[in-house]
Amino acid sequence: MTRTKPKVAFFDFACCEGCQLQVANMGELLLDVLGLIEVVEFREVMSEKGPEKIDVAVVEGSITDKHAIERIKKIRDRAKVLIAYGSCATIGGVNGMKNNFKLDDIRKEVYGDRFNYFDTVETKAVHQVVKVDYFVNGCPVYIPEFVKVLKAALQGIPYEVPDHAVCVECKLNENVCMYDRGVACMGPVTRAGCNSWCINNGNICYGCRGMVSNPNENGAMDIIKKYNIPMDMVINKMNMYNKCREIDKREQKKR
Amino acid sequence: MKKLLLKDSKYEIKKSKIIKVTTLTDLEKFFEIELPGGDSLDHDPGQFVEVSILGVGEAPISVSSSPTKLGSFEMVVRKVGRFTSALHQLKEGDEIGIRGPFGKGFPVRILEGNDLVFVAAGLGIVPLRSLINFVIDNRRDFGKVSILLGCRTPQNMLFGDEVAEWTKRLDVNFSCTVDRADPDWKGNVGMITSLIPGVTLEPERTFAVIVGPPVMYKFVIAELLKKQIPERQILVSLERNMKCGLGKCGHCQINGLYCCQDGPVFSYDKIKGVPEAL
Amino acid sequence: MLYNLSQYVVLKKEDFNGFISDLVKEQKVVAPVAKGCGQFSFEEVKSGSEISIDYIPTILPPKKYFMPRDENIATYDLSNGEDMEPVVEYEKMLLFGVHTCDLAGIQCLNMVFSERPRDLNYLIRKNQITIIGYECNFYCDRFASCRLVHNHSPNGGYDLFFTDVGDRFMIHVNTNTGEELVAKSNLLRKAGEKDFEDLQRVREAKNREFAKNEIPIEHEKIPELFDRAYNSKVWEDLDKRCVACGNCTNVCPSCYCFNMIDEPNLDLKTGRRYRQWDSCQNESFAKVAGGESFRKERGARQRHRYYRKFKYPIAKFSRFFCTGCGRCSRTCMACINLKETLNSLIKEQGMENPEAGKV
Amino acid sequence: MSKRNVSVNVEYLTRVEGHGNIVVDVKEGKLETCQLQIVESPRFFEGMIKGRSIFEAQHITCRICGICSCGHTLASIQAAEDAIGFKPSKQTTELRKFLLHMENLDSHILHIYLLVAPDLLGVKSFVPLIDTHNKVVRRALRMKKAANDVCDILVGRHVHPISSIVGGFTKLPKEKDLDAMLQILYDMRADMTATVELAATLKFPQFERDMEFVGLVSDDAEYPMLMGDIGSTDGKRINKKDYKKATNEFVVPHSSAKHAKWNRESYMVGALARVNLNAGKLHPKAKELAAALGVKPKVINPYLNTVAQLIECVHSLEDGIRILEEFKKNGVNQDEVVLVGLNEQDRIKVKPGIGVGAVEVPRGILFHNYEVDEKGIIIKANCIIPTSQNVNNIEHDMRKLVPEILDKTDEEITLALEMLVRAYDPCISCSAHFLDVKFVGR
Ligand SMILES: Cc1cc2nc3c(=O)[nH]c(=O)nc-3n(C[C@H](O)[C@H](O)[C@H](O)COP(=O)(O)OP(=O)(O)OC[C@H]3O[C@@H](n4cnc5c(N)ncnc54)[C@H](O)[C@@H]3O)c2cc1C
Ligand code: SF4
Ligand code: SF4
Ligand code: SF4
Repeated sequence: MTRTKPKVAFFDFACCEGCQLQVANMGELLLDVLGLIEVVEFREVMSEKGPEKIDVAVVEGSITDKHAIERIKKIRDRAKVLIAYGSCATIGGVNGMKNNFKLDDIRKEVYGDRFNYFDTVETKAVHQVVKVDYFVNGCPVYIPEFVKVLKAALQGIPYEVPDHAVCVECKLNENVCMYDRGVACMGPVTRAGCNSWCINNGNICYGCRGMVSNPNENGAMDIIKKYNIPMDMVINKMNMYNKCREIDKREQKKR
Repeated sequence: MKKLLLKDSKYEIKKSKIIKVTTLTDLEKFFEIELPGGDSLDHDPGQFVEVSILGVGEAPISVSSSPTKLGSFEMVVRKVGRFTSALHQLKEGDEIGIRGPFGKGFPVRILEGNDLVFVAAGLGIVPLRSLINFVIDNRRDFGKVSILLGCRTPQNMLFGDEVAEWTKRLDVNFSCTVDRADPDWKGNVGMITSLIPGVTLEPERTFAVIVGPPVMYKFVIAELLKKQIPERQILVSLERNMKCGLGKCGHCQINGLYCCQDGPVFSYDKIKGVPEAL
Repeated sequence: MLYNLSQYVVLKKEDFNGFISDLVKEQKVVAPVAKGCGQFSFEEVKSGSEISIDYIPTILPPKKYFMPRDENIATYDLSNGEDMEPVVEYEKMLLFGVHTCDLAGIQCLNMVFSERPRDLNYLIRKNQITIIGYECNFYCDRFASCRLVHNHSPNGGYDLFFTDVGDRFMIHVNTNTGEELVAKSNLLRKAGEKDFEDLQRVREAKNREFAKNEIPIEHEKIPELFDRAYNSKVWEDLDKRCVACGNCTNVCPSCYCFNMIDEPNLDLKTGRRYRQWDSCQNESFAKVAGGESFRKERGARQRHRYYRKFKYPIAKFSRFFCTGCGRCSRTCMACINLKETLNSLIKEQGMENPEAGKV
Repeated sequence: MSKRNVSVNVEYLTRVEGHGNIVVDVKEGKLETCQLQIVESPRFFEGMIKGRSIFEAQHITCRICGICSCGHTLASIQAAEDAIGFKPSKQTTELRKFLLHMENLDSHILHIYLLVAPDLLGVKSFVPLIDTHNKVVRRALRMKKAANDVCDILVGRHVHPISSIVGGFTKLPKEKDLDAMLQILYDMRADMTATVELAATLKFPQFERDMEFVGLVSDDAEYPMLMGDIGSTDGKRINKKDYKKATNEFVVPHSSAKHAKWNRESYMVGALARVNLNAGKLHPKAKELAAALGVKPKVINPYLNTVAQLIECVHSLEDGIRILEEFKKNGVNQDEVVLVGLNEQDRIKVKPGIGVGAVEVPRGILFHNYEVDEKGIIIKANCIIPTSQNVNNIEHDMRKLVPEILDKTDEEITLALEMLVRAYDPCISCSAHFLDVKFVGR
């Protein structure tokens, strides 16, 4: 079966571009990937501009201003399949922290009395603006998972982000649990799929992959209380990546 | 780490061919499958197979054709996720892998000589069809046969042609109901349970066979019990998440029972005290 | 107790490192290693000094060697259609220092996978693993409950079995494989009467120690307890507390549920089919197409876990599948404690017997 | 000089990190506008980390930029430790230096091979090179991966490193890790030699402008990357605490990044600045290469920044190997592992204070500056990114360059300008993140 290679384009919105860099970090594996697809647009490493219609759009970054809203809508129209790529795109990521503040306050904080000059809107994840077909979570993305999603997209079948806790992978890696060291970890409420990357390296999980669909928030709070960890600190941590979840909740309520 | 090719693995698949694909509704497609060398599947009605698309995965799918059909078997698949979407992309001539048949099917030998009431709702007709056609092909071995069919709308009805045949037969009592009717619909409207009071039957020699979505079992069984059918003569086929088909992976467990080994067909008396079953 | 003199040999403690070094020369040896914070794991060792012989149950039980977390069961190549080759991957190794609870765990898995239809992948791999057991003379910690399920003393399942009797180990030789290991070593000597007396003394002390188990119910009454407790309030309490992280099942030596997954290589033509540990605590475990989940509530999932330890396997295998290792309680962040759960159920059902388990 | 009109308008400059436009307007031979516009939409990091614990600063601010996230991490940690008065151990400092080397290597390789080389080989991106120069592309990816793999072993990953935090490292390399990292780096030497050979054949545009270079300087014999004072080729030297005296940021209306100047109208930071300031302290092998390539400070052709990067690649590789070999000899003290979440543990004492971090990252000197209260909560933050310092200099370069090349076609002029900007390896996404701006002339 010979097929024409699907046309893939990369786009970036407000983000650190680290997830795109992860692609370059694949090393020679990248060439295998490039054997499967035709990259038609990738501003960070390419000068070429892609055609009007593309098969797959890989979108990085969150939507933070009006211009971005227009741009993402155009990209959606151009693309058969849209992959939200990296925490900023899938759950709002660190950009969501902006939503912790009143918009005008934070603009004033940064721009002083000229705050009206810079346009900014509530930070949103991509799926909160346009339809998303595949999610690759993580800050930055975990390459093995990206490859998995890419393969699923090329096979034309759905990919489901694991809906169980990071703890599952963490246990399988036989890490000493952070709670046993008296430190709060977001693992119990965060979606697995990163192979408990941070805990393997001695850090806690910060929740960059977003929350499991049905987290037992009360149970989690109980745990935290038991370990004598100040609540505001934990809420602070939860809000580091997951602030935009409130938008999903709000939308659900509307429906 | 050493690697050994494993003869006799229970995970071995039979490389089979799709010889016919028909689109039934928006979501359901019909597939006719030929095993290597035209072997017959040798299944009991109500059993299922594990269907493989390498690179995508496996799913348990009921055999929809009667064992009396030789040379190939049939199945109907609803598109709900990863595997089923991939299967829907396949065409006639494409290959798939088959493992099985698995599970306990309907106890055909026990049913012989008795009256039968079939109750099928929605996709339930798919596995039940294997038994209905078996019974029709061996009609004289059975007593009275009634078929009660329920579907959401007339358009949702699967196997319309075959159903039309059944309605014409004199040796089968057939009734049908839809949840929502369109102007052309002449039949019943309402829940499938509403058909049961109208069936005349001799409870002690009647076996009732029910297949449908999980929510309907309780209600249908209650109606049948009202008709005095003994618990062990009420048969159901249950669907659970299933990965291996070999009674190991744990997904299909219903309390202490394994749907893939102990079922999917159970008699009501066996599962009555099993809280997770219905 | 009946001891067969000829089945025992003795290793002096000062020769322990030498004994391990000899083993390492022959094959891969895995043994308990300290991970810090009072936790341990089975890892490959190169010398006896790496081993933490006094350890409490490791984070993951030895099942990780018997049914690896990711286990290839077939490779495929689509160049000529749906062609796959079932495979089994195995490694010869020696497992050193397995406590009796974990020996019981391995026995549970053996039963499950040799029940028909038999699982050849497991059975082939299992036969490549030599097991040296190690006796606990003290209760590991407050989480352990091996006494309750009668797994505190050895019940087979090993090739050699070590008991610390002071300045030396008494070693029970249980199989031909064990015999061969003994024959190869020149550090072992035949056991004498004095050694037996010491073993006896250690065992008696242990029995007294282990009788302090605080779960007030007779071993035989446990199935009845679970017959009665299906609709207990205790499960509602667990529902509120459990966060469904899946830790309890992943660390359990007798949990063996898995998923089957296909992974294509980047050419999308070749790839593998493998099975991977799954957990009945995970949200999607019992979900079927259409979104219905047959164990939607976390409490129901916890109940399922308990019933899979204390009730369902009794009917099938006449054996508790809880080995009493205490791992699930040790690891649970919500502090769901198996012994506490049992205690609450016992109390609720009025089945307390303070005399139970006393010697 | 021709009296022609030229209008260059490059919207969304490609092969740089982030969004920037080049706008040049020449009317009848006279340069009217010459701007590098930074149009990246601001992400308000400075506002976002206010009110957060100083121990979280690094985790968040390294997400300003994925390309030099190790650099941001280290600058942030340095500023944080400075603010709360914590002194890192010698082992920690050495490992941080090593990490910086790896990032330098990684970033320079990416820039040289994937971003600059296409220009010099006359193609639009590295993708066509896969067919025409397959070996070269493979080598580039391999080298990049190698630097990455080392970061993976050391700190979990290169993009947003995991185990490097305030106080030290949450995990330390074991014997086998040291061996693995060393092996990777030894193996990289062959590729590095090939890279050097390739680079010797590349031709860079001729263009010179006498300018000021700024970077870290120190009195010891080490090529300063992690520690030192702020120095200039114009002879000035100040303590990092006074960084604002060096950067003198001002705002121009056309750019969301601030501009900087010190002793002249503008200055340059980055590999070329470092080589110009500290060439004598390079690793002998890097010195050798510099001599072979005829690089003699002070080099005033900004296009040669790429060459300086190459020299630094050799330096970072060799000095990195040296650091690891020392660890191999003396061992790593595993007791120095720090537990994350120190704030929750109160294991490191905090006190109110102001701290500055000044670290040489691939694109030049990076400043982080925090003020914390007695609970270690951030009350003020400021970052000055290398690219914001360079933007002004780039514009001055363009102003000199455009008149010199007016006889060329529009495409050639555009390309020359794009290449100029790219030579600086600008990281535009970072430069627009910190703006506490007073707008002049708007
Ligand atoms: C005995 C038996 C007979 C069946 N017969 C038929 C049939 O004749 N026709 C038909 O269309 N379907 C049948 N099914 C259901 C079919 O197996 C599932 O729809 C299919 O496995 C879903 O796979 P997927 O990859 O497309 O969906 P996924 O992408 O895996 O998931 C979609 C949804 O289905 C659930 N699911 C996943 N695996 C299974 C599974 N093995 N069983 C049930 N739900 C699952 C998931 O939890 C999820 O909610 C049968 C199931 C069983 C157990
Ligand atoms: S360290 Fe975090 S992810 Fe790992 S088990 Fe503990 S809570 Fe879960
Ligand atoms: S461990 Fe947590 S923070 Fe780290 S990559 Fe995984 S989900 Fe993200
Ligand atoms: S249920 Fe808990 S105590 Fe029992 S065997 Fe499993 S992990 Fe051990």
